[in-house]
Amino acid sequence: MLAVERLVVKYDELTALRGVSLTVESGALVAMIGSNGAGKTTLLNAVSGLIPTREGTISWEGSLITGLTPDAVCRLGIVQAPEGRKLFAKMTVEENLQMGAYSPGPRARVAESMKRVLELFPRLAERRRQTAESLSGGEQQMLALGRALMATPGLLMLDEPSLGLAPIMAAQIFEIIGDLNRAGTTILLVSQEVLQTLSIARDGYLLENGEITLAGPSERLLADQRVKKSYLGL
Amino acid sequence: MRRDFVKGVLVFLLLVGFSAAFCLQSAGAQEKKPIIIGGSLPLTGEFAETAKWIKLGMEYWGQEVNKKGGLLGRPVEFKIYDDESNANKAVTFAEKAITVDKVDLLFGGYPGTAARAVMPVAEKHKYVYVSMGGHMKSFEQGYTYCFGGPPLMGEWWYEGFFLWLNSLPPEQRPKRAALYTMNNPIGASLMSSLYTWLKKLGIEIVIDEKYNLPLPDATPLVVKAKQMNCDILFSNGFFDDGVMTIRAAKALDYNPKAIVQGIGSVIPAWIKELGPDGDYVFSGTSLYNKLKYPGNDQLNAYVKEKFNLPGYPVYFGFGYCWMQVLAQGVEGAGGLDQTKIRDWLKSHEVHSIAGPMKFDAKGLPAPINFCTQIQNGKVELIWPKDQATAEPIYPKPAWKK
Amino acid sequence: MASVCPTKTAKKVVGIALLSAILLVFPWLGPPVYFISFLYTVFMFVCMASAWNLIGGYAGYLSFGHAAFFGTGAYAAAMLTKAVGPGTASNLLCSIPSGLVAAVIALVVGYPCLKLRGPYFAVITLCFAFVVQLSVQNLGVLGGPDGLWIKGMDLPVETGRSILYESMLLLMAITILVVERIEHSKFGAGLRAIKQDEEVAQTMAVNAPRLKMGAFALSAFFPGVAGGLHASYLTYIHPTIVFDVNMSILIVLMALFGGGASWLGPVVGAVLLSFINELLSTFVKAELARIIYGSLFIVVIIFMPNGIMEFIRKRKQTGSPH
Amino acid sequence: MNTVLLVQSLIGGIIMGSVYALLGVGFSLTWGVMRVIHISHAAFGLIAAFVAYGCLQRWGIDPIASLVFMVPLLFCCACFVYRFLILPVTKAREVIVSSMILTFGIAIIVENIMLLIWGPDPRLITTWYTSRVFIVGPFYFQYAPVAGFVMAVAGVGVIHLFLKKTYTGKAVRAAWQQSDAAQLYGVNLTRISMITFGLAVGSAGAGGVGLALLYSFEPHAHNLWLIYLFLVVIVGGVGNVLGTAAAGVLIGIITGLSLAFLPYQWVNPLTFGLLMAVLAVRPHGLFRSEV
Repeated sequence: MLAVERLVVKYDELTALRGVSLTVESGALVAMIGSNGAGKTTLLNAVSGLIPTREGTISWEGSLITGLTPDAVCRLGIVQAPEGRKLFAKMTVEENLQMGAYSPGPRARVAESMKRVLELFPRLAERRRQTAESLSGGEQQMLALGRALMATPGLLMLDEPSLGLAPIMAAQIFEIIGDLNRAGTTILLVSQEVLQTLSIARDGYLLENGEITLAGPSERLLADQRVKKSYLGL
Repeated sequence: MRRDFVKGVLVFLLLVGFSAAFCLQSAGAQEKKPIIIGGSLPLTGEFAETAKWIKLGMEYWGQEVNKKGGLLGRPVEFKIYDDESNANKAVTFAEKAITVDKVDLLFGGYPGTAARAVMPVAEKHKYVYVSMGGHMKSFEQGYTYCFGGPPLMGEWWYEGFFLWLNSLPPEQRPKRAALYTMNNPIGASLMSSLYTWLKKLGIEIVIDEKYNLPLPDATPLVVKAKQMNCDILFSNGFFDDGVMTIRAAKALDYNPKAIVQGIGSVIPAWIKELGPDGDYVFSGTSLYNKLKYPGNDQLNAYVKEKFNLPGYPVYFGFGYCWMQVLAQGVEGAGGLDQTKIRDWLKSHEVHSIAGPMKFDAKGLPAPINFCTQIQNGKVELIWPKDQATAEPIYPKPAWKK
Repeated sequence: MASVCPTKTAKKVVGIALLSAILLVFPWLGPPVYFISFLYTVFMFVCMASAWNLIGGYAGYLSFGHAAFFGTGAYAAAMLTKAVGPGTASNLLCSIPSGLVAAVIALVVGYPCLKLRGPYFAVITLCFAFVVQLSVQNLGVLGGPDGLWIKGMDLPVETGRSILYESMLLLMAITILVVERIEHSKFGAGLRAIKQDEEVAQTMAVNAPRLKMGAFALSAFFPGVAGGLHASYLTYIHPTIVFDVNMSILIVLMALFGGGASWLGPVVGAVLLSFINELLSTFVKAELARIIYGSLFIVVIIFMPNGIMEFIRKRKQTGSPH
Repeated sequence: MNTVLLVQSLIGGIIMGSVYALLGVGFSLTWGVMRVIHISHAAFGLIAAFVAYGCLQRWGIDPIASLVFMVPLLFCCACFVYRFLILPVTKAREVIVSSMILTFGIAIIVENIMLLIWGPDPRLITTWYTSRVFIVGPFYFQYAPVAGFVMAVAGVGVIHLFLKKTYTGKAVRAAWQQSDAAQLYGVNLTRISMITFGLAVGSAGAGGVGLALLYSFEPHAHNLWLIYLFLVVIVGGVGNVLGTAAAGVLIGIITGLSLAFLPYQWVNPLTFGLLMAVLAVRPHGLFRSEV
């Protein structure tokens, strides 16, 4: 279980998160919605240890992980598939997947995971020897997901997995995410695609201006007037 | 910003003040104190290897003089700056020695380009400057305080070799010459004597090439010389390119009758590093450790004991000899008046480990024409005949494989 | 910065006036010639580091070939004086067209070279300096491997050195003034924009190629003039002396050592490094002096990664928060 | 046309270029992966050359064999240098600039320590195979340079395979292409940088010994090596291992050709001029960076 309490993050003098608290229960699929610049990516990066925090705590399975380096966080099983995919562009699909399993734990099971991921994404299997930069947008997103799965995550944090994808492609990705969760992976999903996100998630948080302004089951978020107005355009 | 500026100014003034204080301190030299001999040598950087020997030679001279009661009854002391192999610095340090340290005497620097740059400074400040000079051109600038005692004169470098070659019956002389010369003042100054002598001896110049340092690869040079059947190879370079040429010649089994190497073969590293491959190479010199002039044996004994070398390296001798010449000028003039020293040197014969020298208006002695050949890992003098320590080995034996 | 406190301005003016006065009269107070010569070389390096900063510090184009412009200036001056007829005045005046020659050459090579970015630019300028040095060494017209002797300035040592000192001081003052003006002008802002992000600068209506060319030519002009003066100072020039790679590198180090962000950085860097190096050579054994000199760079960079002036500024900001 | 001369020149040039490439590969990696322009790279190579010389003189250990302990030694040395000198600097705003000044300082120190230990005299490595040749048709191949060439090929090959085949090598590439993502998947940047730097300096040792088989050397020789290093790396594309190798061969070919056809005094200006032209036409080197 991931628990974030009153987390504050600042870039120089700019405050990005002002005391954010949230929990992701084991086995859950939690959605985090909000507009551009609300601090969603900052939150994930803070959890991953990429950026330093000012105040508050982050704990995982009961132990404090605030201040750990990204590689240490990754070794605990908290895996982020970052925004913009951030693939290793000049490495092949296969190498990208291998890099996903870089930590000692997953590395021991690399062959097994590889088989599983390639079954999940047959397109990647076809393009194993191509460089990541030569893939199409959808394929790249699959690769990003696949790479994250290679790390056999205890918690998978997905940052805008459908960004820049055609609607059909996006729908497919969301479907896969739902399947993954049903298969047992705990997921924290960050997205601006509010409707699709909330439709597969059980719980959700609304992040606005660095603060959680709404939290609860997905249905309640979907029913909320503010969400309807600002994020669903209804 | 503003405070930065003020601080900058303060720091600057502070530094000026500091150095002024140092200057006053060092300028307070008085009588009965040692005679200070100052200047700069490239103790670090590209030319450090040669400067090291010059410095040791000078210091040995100082040691000797002090043992005998000093110069004019005063001990001598060196103040040597490191110019980092940078001629610009050599110039400022010469001025520093003259005007701040107010040295009594200036010593000669190295290499030729630095000497060329320092000579006008010495001249302007009216300080006697005994050094290797910067070849003939530097002595043709009308300087009156500069002496080559002995000079390192590219124009004379091969004189001895050619005189010896001239003594051979014409049919034994080589017929076709390959000239490979580094493109710098030393290389350039070698050329005129090469052209005149080769023409005089009827040797055809088949290849005449200059290269800029560093030489990337010597193989093509040797291939060309071999293909053109050149039976004498002039490798007019420093150590680095010199050893490359020799090694390529051995590898390609190129056996000219004679290999003449410019400057590289006169340093001890040639024999030490190249071993038997360095044998039979001819070179010129203006100083040699087995010359039959007084002082050489003593120097050799010192070097043997101290550095375990068979004879003193030529630059060790240079450092020693320049000081010897300068000291005779001082003693002859009976004081440290630079102009008197100059006039004495111009009008009297000096005796040094390089033999007797009488300087002309340019500050040069009569042309020196020693020729050396390396035989069995030793530098032997083969010309002039009366000084020779060994018979030349000619033609060069084939490479030992 | 906008509201200038009057007392501070006054202080600044007095400071500059005082410093200039001291520097101006210094050689005529009869100090040992060496001090005149040494300060002359300090001025020379201040001038070159400041000029270099135009392209290297503001625009972020690290040129490692500025000795090429210095050497070009020296050779141009040598040839010009030979043509015009040597003499004190003509020797000094010839340094100005020599600077122009250097600037023109900078324009010619700058056109292709300035299209390169970052380290690529550094390397191409380094190559350029080599090509020039080696070519001059190969060209008989320019004295070839023998170098050139420069006649003229038949003055007593002190007078000759003092005149060169004053000329170099003047050149340094002009250089600093020009660089300072540029720093606070649109030109300077444009150059800094280029350093930040050239693409963004382009979209903000900054004519990057033209600005860069201008800065490069100017940054070559002053070293060219300095080289012209230096030819008269040395009276013997040789490609290995005036096109020395180490000089190119030293200029860069001086500017960055002081901090390339403002005009003061290179000045402070050049002055400090010159003095430190001189003191080290005087008081410490050769190799050890070099080792200390090397350590100096390490210490400065670890503790003041963006140069001395930046460090002082930061300290001041945190020290006095108002 | 004089074929023998041409081929012989090309052989020499290519050997020279490839050994410079071996020295350059590590330089290229530190630059590409860590954004550190390591000015003292060649100086470390020179240390290896001096140590190899010493081992040969004292114990008769072949210079190439001495790499067995020299490379690990340099690796450890480099790790220290990285941890205590380079790492603090990587936090600077302009890493390239500050690393350059820093390592320039290191180069001065290393050079003068060598001067203190070994003195300024030039050294020349002489082994049993020096000046030995094998002859193929009209062409001569000298053992020592060929050994340098083989070493260069092997060295570049090993580094290439390391980067392509091992997990650590892939991490090096990943960290360079996408340092954030690499960290997110468990790559410890500091550790990877240290390994890269150590490896680079270790390979510099091999390169230094390779050059010592070709040329004589003295404590200041690294300055000259550094210039060629820059050329090889820039032309080859920063961070591109095989590109560096290709650039080395290319520079060798240019040198060889000009030695065969031009007056020698124009060989160096032409080499540098041609490289300028290459850069002007292809601003990022002939080969794109691709690790």
